[in-house]
Amino acid sequence: MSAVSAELPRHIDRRELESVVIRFAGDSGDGVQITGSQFTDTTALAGNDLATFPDFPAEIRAPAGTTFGVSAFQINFGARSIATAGDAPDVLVAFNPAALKVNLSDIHPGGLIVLDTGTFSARNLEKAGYATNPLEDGTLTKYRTLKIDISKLTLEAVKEMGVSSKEGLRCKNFWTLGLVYWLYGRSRQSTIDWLQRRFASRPEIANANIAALNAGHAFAETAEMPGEISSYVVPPAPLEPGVYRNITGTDAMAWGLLAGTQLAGIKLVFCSYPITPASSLLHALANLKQYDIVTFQAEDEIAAACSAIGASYGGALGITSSSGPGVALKGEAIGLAISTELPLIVVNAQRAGPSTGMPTKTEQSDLYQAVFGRNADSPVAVLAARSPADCFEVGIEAVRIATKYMTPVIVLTDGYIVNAAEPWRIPDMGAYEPFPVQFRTDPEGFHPFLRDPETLARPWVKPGTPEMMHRIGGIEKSFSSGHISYDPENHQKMTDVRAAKIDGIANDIPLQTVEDGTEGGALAVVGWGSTYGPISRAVGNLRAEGEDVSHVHLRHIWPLPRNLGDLLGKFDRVLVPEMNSGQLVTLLRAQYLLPAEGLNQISGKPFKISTIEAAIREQLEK
Amino acid sequence: MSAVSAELPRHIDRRELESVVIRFAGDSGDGVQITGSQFTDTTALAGNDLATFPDFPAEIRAPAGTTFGVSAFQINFGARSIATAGDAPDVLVAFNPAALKVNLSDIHPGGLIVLDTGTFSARNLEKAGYATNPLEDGTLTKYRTLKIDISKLTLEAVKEMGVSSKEGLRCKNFWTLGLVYWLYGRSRQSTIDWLQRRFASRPEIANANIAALNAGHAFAETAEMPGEISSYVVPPAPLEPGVYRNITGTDAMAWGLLAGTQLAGIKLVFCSYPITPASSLLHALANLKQYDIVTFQAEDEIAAACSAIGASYGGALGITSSSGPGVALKGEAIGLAISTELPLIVVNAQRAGPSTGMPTKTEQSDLYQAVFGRNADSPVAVLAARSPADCFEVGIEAVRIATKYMTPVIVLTDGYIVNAAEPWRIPDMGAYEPFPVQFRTDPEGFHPFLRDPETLARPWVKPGTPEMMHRIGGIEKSFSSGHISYDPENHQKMTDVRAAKIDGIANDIPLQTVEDGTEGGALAVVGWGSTYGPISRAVGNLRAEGEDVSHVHLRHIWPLPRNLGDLLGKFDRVLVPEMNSGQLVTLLRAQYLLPAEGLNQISGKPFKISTIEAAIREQLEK
Amino acid sequence: MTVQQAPVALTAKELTSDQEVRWCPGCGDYAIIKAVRSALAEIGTPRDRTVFVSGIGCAARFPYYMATYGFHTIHGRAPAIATGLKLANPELDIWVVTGDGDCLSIGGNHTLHVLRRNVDVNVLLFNNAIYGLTKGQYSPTSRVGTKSPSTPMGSIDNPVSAVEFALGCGARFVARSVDTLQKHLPVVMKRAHAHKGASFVEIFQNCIVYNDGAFAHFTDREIAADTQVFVEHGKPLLFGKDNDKGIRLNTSTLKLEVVKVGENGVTVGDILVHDETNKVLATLLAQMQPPSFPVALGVLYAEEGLDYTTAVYAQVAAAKSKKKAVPMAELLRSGHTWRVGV
Amino acid sequence: MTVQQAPVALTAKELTSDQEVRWCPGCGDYAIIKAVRSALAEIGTPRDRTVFVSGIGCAARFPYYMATYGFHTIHGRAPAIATGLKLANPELDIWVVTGDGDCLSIGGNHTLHVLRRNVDVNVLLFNNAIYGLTKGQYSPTSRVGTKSPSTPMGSIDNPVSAVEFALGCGARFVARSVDTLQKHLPVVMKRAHAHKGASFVEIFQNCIVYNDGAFAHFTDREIAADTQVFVEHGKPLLFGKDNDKGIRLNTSTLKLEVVKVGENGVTVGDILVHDETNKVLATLLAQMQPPSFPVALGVLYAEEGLDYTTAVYAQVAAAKSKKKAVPMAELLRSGHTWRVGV
Ligand SMILES: Cc1ncc(C[n+]2csc(CCOP(=O)(O)OP(=O)(O)O)c2C)c(N)n1
Ligand SMILES: Cc1ncc(C[n+]2csc(CCOP(=O)(O)OP(=O)(O)O)c2C)c(N)n1
Ligand code: SF4
Ligand code: SF4
Ligand SMILES: [Mg+2]
Ligand SMILES: [Mg+2]
Repeated sequence: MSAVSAELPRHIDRRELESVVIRFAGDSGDGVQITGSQFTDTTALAGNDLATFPDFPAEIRAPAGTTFGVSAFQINFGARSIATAGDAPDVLVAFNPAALKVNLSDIHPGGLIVLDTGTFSARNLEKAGYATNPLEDGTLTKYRTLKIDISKLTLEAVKEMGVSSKEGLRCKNFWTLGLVYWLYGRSRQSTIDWLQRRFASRPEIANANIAALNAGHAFAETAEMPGEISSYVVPPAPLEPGVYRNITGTDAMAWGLLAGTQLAGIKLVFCSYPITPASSLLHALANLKQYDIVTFQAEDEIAAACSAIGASYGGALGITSSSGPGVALKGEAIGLAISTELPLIVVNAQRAGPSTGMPTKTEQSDLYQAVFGRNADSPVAVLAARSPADCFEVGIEAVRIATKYMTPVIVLTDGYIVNAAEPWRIPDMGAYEPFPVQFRTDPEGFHPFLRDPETLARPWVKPGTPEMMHRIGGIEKSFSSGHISYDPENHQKMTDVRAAKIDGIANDIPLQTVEDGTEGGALAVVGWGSTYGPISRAVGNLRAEGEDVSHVHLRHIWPLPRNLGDLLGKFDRVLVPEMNSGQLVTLLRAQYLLPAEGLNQISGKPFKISTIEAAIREQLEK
Repeated sequence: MSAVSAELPRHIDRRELESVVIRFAGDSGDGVQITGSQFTDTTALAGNDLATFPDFPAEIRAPAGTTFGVSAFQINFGARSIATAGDAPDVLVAFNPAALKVNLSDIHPGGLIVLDTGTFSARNLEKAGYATNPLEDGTLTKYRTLKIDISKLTLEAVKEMGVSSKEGLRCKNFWTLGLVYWLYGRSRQSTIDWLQRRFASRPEIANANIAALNAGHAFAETAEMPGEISSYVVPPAPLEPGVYRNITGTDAMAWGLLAGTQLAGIKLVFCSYPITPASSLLHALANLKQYDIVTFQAEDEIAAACSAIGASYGGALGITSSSGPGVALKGEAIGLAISTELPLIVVNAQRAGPSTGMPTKTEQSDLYQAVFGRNADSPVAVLAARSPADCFEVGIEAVRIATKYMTPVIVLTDGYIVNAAEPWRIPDMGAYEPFPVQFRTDPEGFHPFLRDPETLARPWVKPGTPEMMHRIGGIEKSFSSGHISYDPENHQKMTDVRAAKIDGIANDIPLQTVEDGTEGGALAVVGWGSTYGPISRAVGNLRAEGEDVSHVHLRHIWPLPRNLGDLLGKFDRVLVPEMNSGQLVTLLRAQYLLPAEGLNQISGKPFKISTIEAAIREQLEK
Repeated sequence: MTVQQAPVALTAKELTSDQEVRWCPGCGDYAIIKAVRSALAEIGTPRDRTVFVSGIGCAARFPYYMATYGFHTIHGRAPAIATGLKLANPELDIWVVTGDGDCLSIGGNHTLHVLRRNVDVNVLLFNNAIYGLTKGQYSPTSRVGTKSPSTPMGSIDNPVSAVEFALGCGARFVARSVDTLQKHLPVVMKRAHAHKGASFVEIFQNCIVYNDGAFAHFTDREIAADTQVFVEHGKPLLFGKDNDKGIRLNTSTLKLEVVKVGENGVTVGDILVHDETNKVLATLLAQMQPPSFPVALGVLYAEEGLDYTTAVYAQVAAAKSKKKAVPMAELLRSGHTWRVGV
Repeated sequence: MTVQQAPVALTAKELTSDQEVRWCPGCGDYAIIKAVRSALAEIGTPRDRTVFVSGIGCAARFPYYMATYGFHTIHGRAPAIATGLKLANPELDIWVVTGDGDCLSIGGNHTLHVLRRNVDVNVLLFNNAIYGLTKGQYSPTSRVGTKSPSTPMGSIDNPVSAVEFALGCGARFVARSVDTLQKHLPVVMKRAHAHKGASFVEIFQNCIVYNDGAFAHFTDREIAADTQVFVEHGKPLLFGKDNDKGIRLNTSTLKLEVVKVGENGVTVGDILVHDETNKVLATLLAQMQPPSFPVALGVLYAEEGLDYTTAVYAQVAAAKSKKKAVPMAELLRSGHTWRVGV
């Protein structure tokens, strides 16, 4: 059997493409995530806009070849602005039968499937749960396929490189990447550079991978490639001028929090306990110790929240992070920060629940917990990031609010945002107004629950400040002396002032704007968090078709922007797509008595653009 | 100075009274709570309806004579149905200056104040924060006063009884009780019986107290009592015929939970961690071990919830209880019970927050926590008791729902309900339909997440059952096999079915009725929990004046009764009084888009009837 | 167990569920589950009376793979859940499977209390000195200097010793073994099972992905004889390839020392004899660490004592004999009642 | 403390806040606060560099009464909060005040970890073997059989020994004293303060309301001489009215025994000499209980070791010297970037 066979419809249109969605899928050990991120970097350098979605298996290292061990990485890139990782892949690269099995149903007919036939052994077919061989049983007739024995060709390509055959076989992802680079006319240089840096201490590995990359590229270019396929062109996107980089939500959040504390002029103390998908923020900050950051892996989430509170009491900014079940454990401690009015940031990388749920899958179902999830009347500020890069801005804003208003701020991201990457126009740091913390040092007339008349914030005093000794605690305290008080009227007053303080933040945040569309009309689609991508694309598509629909996207979940009720009131209908059973919609209905309706998807996956488009059309037809 | 002096307005009207409010107040060591409960028992025997409110100091044993050490007990009793402990006392019995200081502002002008002048020493006045002696400086001119050197008279009364003078002085509460008994024409017998039982092993103490009781009574009856005062008469209330007892919310809940598990035919395992005001339920159940109840004081609230879940997994009914901050710690574990669909009852005796707040004061601010306070989409059933006796019914209903629907049920009580007592017509146990649990024992076609088509509940299998071995856990599971599943559509289906199961409970609970008033009209006052008393009285009063106002009171907070939206829609306005910043009102607005308005009091105290009346009038005038 | 039942005939295969095992190939957990199945087959408790309760972590996946009852709960809370289960039904054989993070980081408090209360459950700690499931952060048992995603410059916390901690908590059965010791492990587990009250077994487990070789300095086959001592009640603490090394107590420093029988006049009589009822000896043994000392494996400590649920049910029985459990209707009428009307 | 400063002159009065003390009259907490004030006055750390952090309970009211910085937090979490505070500012003198419920029931896990990490804070455990603030339920240190509202028939859980637990957690400073020992207490506290790293001090405290006399069997003045032994490094473990009783190690049973000097040929030379650096000795001493043994008071164990925040900041310093903290604008441009337009 020759190493390659192609079954392609004839007369392929070699036109320029506006955008392409590729999904790489394979065993956890196949290097799928590395392949994806190399393709991403190279694509970004080529000037396309893009969005990615890494999809990790639930198991650490599932037995090779099983469906539950399949790892995937999807990238959507284009000549226009890209908002999501794409609904359905145009191209699927499947490194083994299990990867084909798991992903095939997402590919639309006519899509291109690149396969490593070398892995379609009887054993692997069985592990993937295939009774018959899909390469032969007609399963793939609807698709264009490139069936190549990549394993064999890779081993040939690296055989002179002085690596073992096990190591050699590991290069097959770069062989494949070489082929895909050729398909989209990409330069191999940045990947070659990366391999040389990465394997500086083992040059034979670097060289083998480079050889594989080049071989895959050459294979595509040469006669062995079926004649009908040539390189596609995806021209650069009209991006705003500037310096760009790729950034994941995790890195953007780490940098945003650091930038925020620098603007505030205080030390960052980050206390966390590992949990998927939140851990990566701990990892990122642990690598930034040169910025005087202290990171602390606590014994549990309660200790993480409490040590962060202790740090804030000490005059640093205590930040903690977790995912839903871990944040549930922090509720009592957050109450202490509310009562003692200490700054605190709680970053929640949401994941599918309830309970352990599906840790590696994304969801937006912790809004209730953020806004309402504590005993007693205990309002806090709640922010949500809409995309990986947006985490930078949200991180800074969280620091600003926490320190200015002496309050906990809960920041919602999710499994999609923290792992995904997008190109980011690096902002000009000089454009950010510093908001330096003023610690109180003047003992004259001091008590710890005095309030700034404008912000209603209490003074922040560092222990160690001369003559400012004072005591705080979680018992109710007197408005006028700061001492413990059980006085009924005082409790009313303190409850009211705590609420008023948080409510007042609404005066200090931008009025809600319309993302895309008009300030009123037939339908507003209101989103928050990572639904930004699919909503913006869906609304954009339908507006392009002339539909009267607008997109409103919230960063501030609590307090809500002052004008939001009025703004939404100008629309006939309000649709709220959420990756939960309808949480923001509860808030909007209760606040504004608007007949907002939910579009709810709880599948552990981001919305497809088409799902939102369909819902919008349905609303418009009502 | 003679032992007594009275300054009373002349010509007192000796008319029959319809109801009276008495507050006993004194040092924690003065036996105020015992005095109150004896008066309560005797009053109940006399056929009055009544309600009580014990008010404990925050300190264990504050230094004698200080204002923060004052303990109080208020009773409202009458010839008509009594719904609250009363707004303002008609009579204040103050055992020391601090008790006078703390309570005086609650007494309306013309009210009667009984004072022990023997305690008005310079030292005690200073400790109470009195610069001048209120007995002499005109402070009391607005009131009717009975100034008696009770201390001295008590010591005289007991001097022959063979007790030390310290022990003798401790009898002064019974001396005072004797006097108050005379004022309201009460029999001393049940108190004498109680003393004899209580001090069976120390008869000299019993006798001294009885002597004091008799002496106080005789004092009032004889010449030494100012001539103008005679006994009032509060005739029996027209109560439903039956056998009555007094009951606290704690005892009613303990018995309700026990009765529920008996009706269900399963063992009760109660796991808790002490916290004010929830601990008393643990104490009550620990005394009922003869009913095969297991009580377990866990190491913390998390362990309490988890051991209860373990017990339910084992085929008993696991019940846990706490107050707000402790319930906050249970959130993650409740999520596990939701995900594994195990029955669990979580009783929350709410107290004033946030954080430690005011542990001895009451509040209703954990509704958000109960309904929304967990990560992810994790609906549970939520019930609220309206009064001490109502805890019995709610306890049974919680067991029924938890076991029938295999779900956690959160039960909300509060500091007022658990400590207060009210007369209770003992129900006929024969009238309760048993709801025996059917454990699944049939392995045929079994998997643990099969569902009853009607209730959507999964089968409950006791470990130990032959051939039914299975595994459950907090990871998402397949609807069709019960095994772990990360399938997107399955997650949607499971999320939907969990919600549908809880929602379906609404088909199995009574439709909402109107407590007092009509099924529609100008104004509905909607309450939940312990606001029942003041709302029912306020609405009753205004309806008696011909106002168009009705009272709707919820037991089922989640799911809400099926007809509630329609019912409330028939009113022009909806007013929701709550001892929080507006939590039920959020739920109602979001569910029904009704412009319901809140009447919010967060003072750690129950509503006054007058406060609610005023708010109703205001609404009716709008 | 309160009820003694004749053991049933069971095979390892019958103890294996139909679920696909999802540990990484080469993970030490495979060896442990094999040993557990063989121990359980020998113990012969019916499968329907055996329950595995676990927290969260790689180790905690264990219950899914056993054809018994199983409950995969939440992180760190398995001891509390097992306690509740035992309270509901003291006749079950309950095994808690936990990892070093699950047991000693988030779950430390519940471990303390299940041990001090002496609840009759068997705690199996799979100690791989790493957080496996969350991809490799250091754990409370990781040695100082452990580089991990959360400690890129190396960890700085002193590790806790699982067995010293258990002893400090008041555990009455403390033992230790290694994943690869397929003969020793089942023996230790049978002892743990036979002990009435809480048993604590630390099993050194190799995480091949994130902490490969963490215990190699005393588990590697070539050096094991010199770096491990198998303690047995009543037997001298001898070890070494030629079984000629021994542990001796220096009574003046109150410290242990390794001596060689036959050298410097040392005889077997000088070697400490293991007494598993001596808690101080257990503490001394627990503290031994390579390279100066061998690692002590086997039952370090075992002390009889009333177990918790037996005491609980004795109280319930006492309550029943003291106070009559009158019918509900009567209970409601206890104390002061009065009649209105009729 | 990283920064050594000359002590300042301080009086107990200057350490007293203006808040009314709200413990029950006769509570042992009064005696303890007196001793703390006198110790702090001698230590001489400025009031503005001293912080008291507490959880919840009667004991936890402590910070309100000190004219220093103070944080009354939530139940059981003071060690975690103190750790965060120390991380933010290692130059503060931090004292954690906690009760037996706070420290060993809900807070057991944080106690474990603050001790093993060796965070430089001083933990003062006020052990009254009861839950005072919640009105008298038994606690994890209550002896078996304690009748309390939650255990009307008597408690059945084995109590945990606070100091054995602390030693098992890896604590490097463990000491013990009694509320009424007004001379001894300040000495122990000064030692705790001087110790760099986590110090753990158990103070037996009488709760006059809910557990009066719980420790009377060894604290009553009349019998104290025979029921207490004050341990001092390098000194023989002698006690008794005539200082003629001593603790000896039976080297064959590996157990301690009480002997009388002068009887049966026992000389002072036979008596164990306290070595506070010997953890096994500390464990032995911790286990001694009346009536067979006196209760050991004083510094049972003290071992030097790197404290946590020193190690943390050493890493921060190392990171700084290894990687330049480039300005934010530059950090954002690190790695791959590309220019669009312009
Ligand atoms: C409340 C909560 N916090 C954190 C996590 C994330 N988490 C899962 S397992 C684990 C630690 C695993 O380590 P270990 O217990 O040693 O088990 P191993 O995987 O090594 O067997 C963590 C932190 C979680 N699932 N739940
Ligand atoms: C989360 C939480 N759970 C429970 C409580 C109730 N609570 C307050 S103090 C306390 C125990 C007090 O005992 P201890 O720590 O020994 O202190 P003591 O009062 O005896 O000094 C408890 C259970 C609480 N405040 N918060
Ligand atoms: S990560 Fe480590 S502990 Fe977890 S399954 Fe893999 S090898 Fe085993
Ligand atoms: S209850 Fe006990 S511990 Fe608490 S203040 Fe009173 S005497 Fe002290
Ligand atoms: Mg581990
Ligand atoms: Mg205590």
